[in-house]
Amino acid sequence: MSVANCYLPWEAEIVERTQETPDIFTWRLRFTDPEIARQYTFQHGQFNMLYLYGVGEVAISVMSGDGSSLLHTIRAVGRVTQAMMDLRVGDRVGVRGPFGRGWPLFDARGQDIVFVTAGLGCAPVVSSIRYVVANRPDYGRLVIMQSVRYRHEALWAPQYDAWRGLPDTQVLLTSSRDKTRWPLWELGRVGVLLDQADYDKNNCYVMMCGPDQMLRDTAKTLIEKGVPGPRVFVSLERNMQCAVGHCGHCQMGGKFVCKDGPVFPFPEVAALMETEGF
Amino acid sequence: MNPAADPNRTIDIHVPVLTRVEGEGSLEFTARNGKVEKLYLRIYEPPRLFEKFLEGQDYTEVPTIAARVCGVCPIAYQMTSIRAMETLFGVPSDPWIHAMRRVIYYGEWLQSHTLHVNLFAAPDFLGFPDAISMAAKYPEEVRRGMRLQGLGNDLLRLLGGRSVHPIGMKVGGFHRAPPRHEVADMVDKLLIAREDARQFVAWAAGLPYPVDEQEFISVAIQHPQEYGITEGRLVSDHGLRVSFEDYPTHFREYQVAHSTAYYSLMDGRSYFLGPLARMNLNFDRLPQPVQALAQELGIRFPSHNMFMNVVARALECYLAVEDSLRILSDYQLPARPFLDVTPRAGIGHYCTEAPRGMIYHRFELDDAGRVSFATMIPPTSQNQLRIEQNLQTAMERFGLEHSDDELRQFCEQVIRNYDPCLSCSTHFLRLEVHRD
Amino acid sequence: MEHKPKIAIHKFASCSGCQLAFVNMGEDLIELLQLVDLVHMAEVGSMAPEDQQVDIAFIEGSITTPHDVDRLLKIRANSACLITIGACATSGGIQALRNNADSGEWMRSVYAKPEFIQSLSTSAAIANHVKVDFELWGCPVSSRQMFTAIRTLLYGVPPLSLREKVCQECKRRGNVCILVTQDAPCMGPVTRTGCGALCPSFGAPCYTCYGPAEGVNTASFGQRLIGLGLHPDQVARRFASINNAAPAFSEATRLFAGEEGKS
Amino acid sequence: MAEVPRYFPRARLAELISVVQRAGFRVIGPRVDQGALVYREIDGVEDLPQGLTDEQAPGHYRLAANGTQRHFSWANGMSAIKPFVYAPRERLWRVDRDTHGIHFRPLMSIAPRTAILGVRACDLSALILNDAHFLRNLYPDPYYRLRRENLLLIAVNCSHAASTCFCASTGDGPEVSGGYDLLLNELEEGYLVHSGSPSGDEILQKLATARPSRRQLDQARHQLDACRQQQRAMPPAPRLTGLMSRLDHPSWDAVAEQCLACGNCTAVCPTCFCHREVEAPALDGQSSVHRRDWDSCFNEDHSYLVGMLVRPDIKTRYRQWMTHKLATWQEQYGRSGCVGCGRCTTWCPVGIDFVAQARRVLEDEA
Ligand SMILES: Cc1cc2nc3c(=O)[nH]c(=O)nc-3n(C[C@H](O)[C@H](O)[C@H](O)COP(=O)(O)OP(=O)(O)OC[C@H]3O[C@@H](n4cnc5c(N)ncnc54)[C@H](O)[C@@H]3O)c2cc1C
Ligand code: SF4
Ligand code: SF4
Ligand code: SF4
Repeated sequence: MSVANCYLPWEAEIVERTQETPDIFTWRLRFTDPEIARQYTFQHGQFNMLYLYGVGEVAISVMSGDGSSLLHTIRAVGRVTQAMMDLRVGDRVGVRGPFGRGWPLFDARGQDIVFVTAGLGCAPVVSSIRYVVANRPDYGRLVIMQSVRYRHEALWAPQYDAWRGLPDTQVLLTSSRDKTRWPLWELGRVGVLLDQADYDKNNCYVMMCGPDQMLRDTAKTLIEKGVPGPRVFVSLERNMQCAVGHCGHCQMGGKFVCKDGPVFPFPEVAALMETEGF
Repeated sequence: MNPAADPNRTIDIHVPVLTRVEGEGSLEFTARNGKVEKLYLRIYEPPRLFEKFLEGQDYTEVPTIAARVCGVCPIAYQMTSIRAMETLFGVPSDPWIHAMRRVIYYGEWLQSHTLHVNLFAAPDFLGFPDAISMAAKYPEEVRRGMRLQGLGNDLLRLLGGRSVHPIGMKVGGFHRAPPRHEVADMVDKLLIAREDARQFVAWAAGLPYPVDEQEFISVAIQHPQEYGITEGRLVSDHGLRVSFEDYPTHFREYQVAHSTAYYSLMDGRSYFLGPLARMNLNFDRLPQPVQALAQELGIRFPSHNMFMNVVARALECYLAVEDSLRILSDYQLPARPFLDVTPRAGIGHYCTEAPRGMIYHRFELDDAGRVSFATMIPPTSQNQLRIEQNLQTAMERFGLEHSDDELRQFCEQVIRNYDPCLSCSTHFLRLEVHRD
Repeated sequence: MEHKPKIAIHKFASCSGCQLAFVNMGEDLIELLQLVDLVHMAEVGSMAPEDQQVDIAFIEGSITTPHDVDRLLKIRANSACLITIGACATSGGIQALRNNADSGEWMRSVYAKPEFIQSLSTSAAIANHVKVDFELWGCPVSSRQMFTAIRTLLYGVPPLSLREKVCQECKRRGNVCILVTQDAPCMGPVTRTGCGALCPSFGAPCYTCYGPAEGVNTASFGQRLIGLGLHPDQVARRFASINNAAPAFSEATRLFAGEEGKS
Repeated sequence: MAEVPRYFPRARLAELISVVQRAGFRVIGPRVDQGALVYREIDGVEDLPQGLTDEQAPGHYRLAANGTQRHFSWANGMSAIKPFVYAPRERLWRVDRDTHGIHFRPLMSIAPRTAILGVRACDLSALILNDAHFLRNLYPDPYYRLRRENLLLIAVNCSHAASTCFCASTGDGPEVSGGYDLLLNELEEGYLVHSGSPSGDEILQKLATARPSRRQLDQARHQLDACRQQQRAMPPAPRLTGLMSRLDHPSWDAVAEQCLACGNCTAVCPTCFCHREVEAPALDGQSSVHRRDWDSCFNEDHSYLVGMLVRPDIKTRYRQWMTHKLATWQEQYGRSGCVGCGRCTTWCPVGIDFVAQARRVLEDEA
């Protein structure tokens, strides 16, 4: 990010666009300034501020890529994101980033890796899963747990199937609102998967993403099961406007989620996640 | 062109919605054997019962609520109620406040008059269905009108904060005295606008008007020195000379069985209010430059050609620019922009000149300064009978042999000429249509 | 843009002030008319029928007659997006004061022959009759609100609607709080932003013309007004003003007019 | 007040102002507006208040004559320095669209060189906190920096504390301890003046001053001592972190009954930094301006997330304000975010007393 003016976006072009589900789409972006494209790097778990011309900015995790091929997966939920869904290949947007603290993928080398996600929370995690898969020898067992509301909402289902076939890898899926149980699927919230997961609780890193309540409940269960608290990481969402720790919206107690997070070791935020209003 | 129609045919014209007037209304008339038999001007505006809402309100709230009768001339509503209460409370006059009140009034006149001349009336005489299509052919003229309208809004904003339902006035004066630099900016704008305003009058005076000579009594406020707006007495060109509190003895509202609205009579006769009436009575009180421009352009008052109402309106725009400029060029910051008032029980009457003509308010207050009874009579309801009479004679003179469409268009022109403000709904009702 | 969006402005019971705010855009209006087709606005002479399909219908005024209801239904059925402008359309306006009164009695006292009046006994907000997509509050709305709404919709995005209190904007403007320095009964702390804190910038107390803000605490604020020397009835009237029928304000009116116990 | 100050009589204050103006600064000073003192641009000494003092109480501010010739014998006005460095509304950048794409351009308004006259100890402490937030950050704020670098600060030691002041307990006043260019002590007949920076030295050199007498130095000291005797006292910072272990305390509910969530407190607080970003597209669709406006944690959109509000009610919002200001601020910037100016109490329309509320939650007897 430009240190001279951290508020100023750079222009980027949509070079590819995929409609993943009726309300989720993926953009491949390229900075139009080759110099910026060359300099841009990110860590898994960081995010960019994407700007829609004339409307405003939203925080979106960086899925993968580099400055000339940057992937973002966006769910159309409100003013900005719904209008973003109408953009076409060739259209221009603004990008600022990357911001925040990412996943501890480096520290986690040699350990078992447990990913837990719910809902669209999967976006920031999927890029890390891909990273672990690509660097499989560096890590121990890989457990991927994902819950969705309805099975048909499961984004990247084929991708999950592919991961399932990898050695030392477990993929556990559940849908919380479906009525019928599908093969390879459980019914219920993510908690129902925890008992099936197979990992070394003393030598693992857990990375989680999803609604606050799911993060809190799952983290507590995992810690009760013996996973050391500092090994449990959560990625949080708060209202974000400046992304550089100035605007104050993302504060959670003394933390600025944008710069101190969005990824936190659970113990850093555990107390605040217990109380409504932080 | 349509072939001439049989003038003795039975004509039933119903203009469902009058356009390019403030508010919504319609016209319905029937002619048989070459005579207009029945003619109603209908107002759609459903009753909003303002006089009732005002009962029980503190005098301080009255200007706020009264303004909501009409978004087109809120200053007239605020000012008339404010002055009614001030006269009751015995608030002395203050030159600064008086001058600023004229300026804010000029703002409203300028805004309302340019809107009418530019967007409502001109398309009639230049043969366009509406202002939008006229703008394509006369872009510069339309822009000039809009600039002047914008200037009116700027004057309103300077003293009132915004152009519709301004918030700057209160019983006793103004909430805020504009700081010097804002006034200086305004003076600059007025200086630039002078030429626009002169051209605007010339343009308006040169539009191809029909001639519609009518018999009518002009009524307006007259002031010994100034062009009457907020101070003076009521006069007519038939000998009326009375103070505002005598309004009820000479003017009377009544409802007629077949009609849709209250009508007003002055000493039993219909009368006419508005820019033309004002010019007819007060032309000699206009500032010198305004009289000079009229002479230069060959504009003469008094006039009984109804279409001169448009010209009168345009000339008042120039008056607004010139006189505001004179007042604001000598601007001094006052120690305080208002006088203290002490409420007292009693009845306050007042009249001022709204853009469309004289407006009358009467408030009955209790000792705590709360309203116990309110009456507000807008100019359009006072002009109502005059409009219908005008239509009747003008139509027969125009010739019933014209096609229905032409007749309809002509009627609309005649009505629009009064710039009737149908939003002033205090006394307008909507009734069923009586059809033959 | 493939097609020029069609917009219409319809009037019901109102003072026409909001339409005028639109006409008062000045030269911006000319700019705007290059971007959209204004197909209905009686004031300027454009008169497409109510059943013409439009992209955006702006509604001014409240619903007071059965005929209004028919017209409104027709407009709604033919508009992709329906936006209320101003207090009348959004909350029923000042004329909603009659909702609580015996309007038959009121009619009789104002009109000699009330039997001719065909009128619903209430003045209702548009949302009481049809679905409203967006509300532009204010009495009147400002030209800026209207063209920002249109501009944003042209971008395919719903207009932003801020609901914070007038105080916030008042402080941004650097105004001194006249409630604190002069005990003025300024309604800023319960009134929705949008006007630019106009009244307090003129040293005048706010009178709620932009309607209730979000999360207002009318009970506490009303008590404070009593503390400043207002009689509870005066407090009730401060709430029962331009937006008297907005739920937060009508409840507050009842609370301070002491009718809570009676009903 | 380490080194010895200089002295000039009251009549020379006008000269100080014109020296500063001639050095190329616009001068901001206290002015009376709608019954209160506020920092506004001044042309000269005639625009300053004279012989006025302030009476402050929860939800109450009045000016009153005090029969002196003094210009600064009041505690503080409605706003501190915050608006001059962190503007209430700041245009950040502009984007233009053409057939090639969209082009971003920063809107760095040229910050005028600005001298602020009459700055108090609490205001200076707050400015240091503003600096910490906006500048000592991985991404320093360029807009803030530009304004900040163009400031000349002429501070004044307080000679009178309002009933709402508690800077003595937070350690931020009433005596100015640093961060100024010039510092005044207003005495009955004139001023003691110190310089605190090279810019201050430069101005001081252009001013005719004298050595102060012992009596004058004593007067200054006594004034300050008297000013330290304040009616309110905030518990010390370490105790304030205890607020975070009392998030369920019933007095949060009680204060929520009274609080209007109007955000006047956060707006007048010299250290609150929250703002929202706003887009203002031009009507023709060819450009757009992106700006930021002061925001408040009392507003619903402050904690908005698609489909939910993190702080849905007045209770959680009030608690956010107080816990942030007094407790979690310490985690962020190593000290409490409150400098004891008392503005949040004076300018609260319903007069909620910040210190009393903190004590209630901490169950601390005043
Ligand atoms: C660190 C981080 C990473 C994210 N990554 C992704 C991602 O990869 N894909 C994705 O689809 N979504 C992601 N989100 C959520 C995304 O930012 C919101 O869905 C988006 O801001 C909604 O904006 P809107 O204008 O469409 O919705 P509206 O409901 O209209 O929201 C209005 C405004 O509120 C703010 N806002 C609302 N919700 C959020 C939120 N959850 N987080 C931050 N600001 C919010 C934004 O400023 C937004 O413009 C992420 C959020 C954060 C904080
Ligand atoms: S301050 Fe209040 S009354 Fe005045 S314009 Fe704004 S909302 Fe309306
Ligand atoms: S919290 Fe209150 S007393 Fe403390 S610095 Fe802010 S406004 Fe001043
Ligand atoms: S969160 Fe609240 S208390 Fe903290 S800086 Fe923002 S507005 Fe001030």
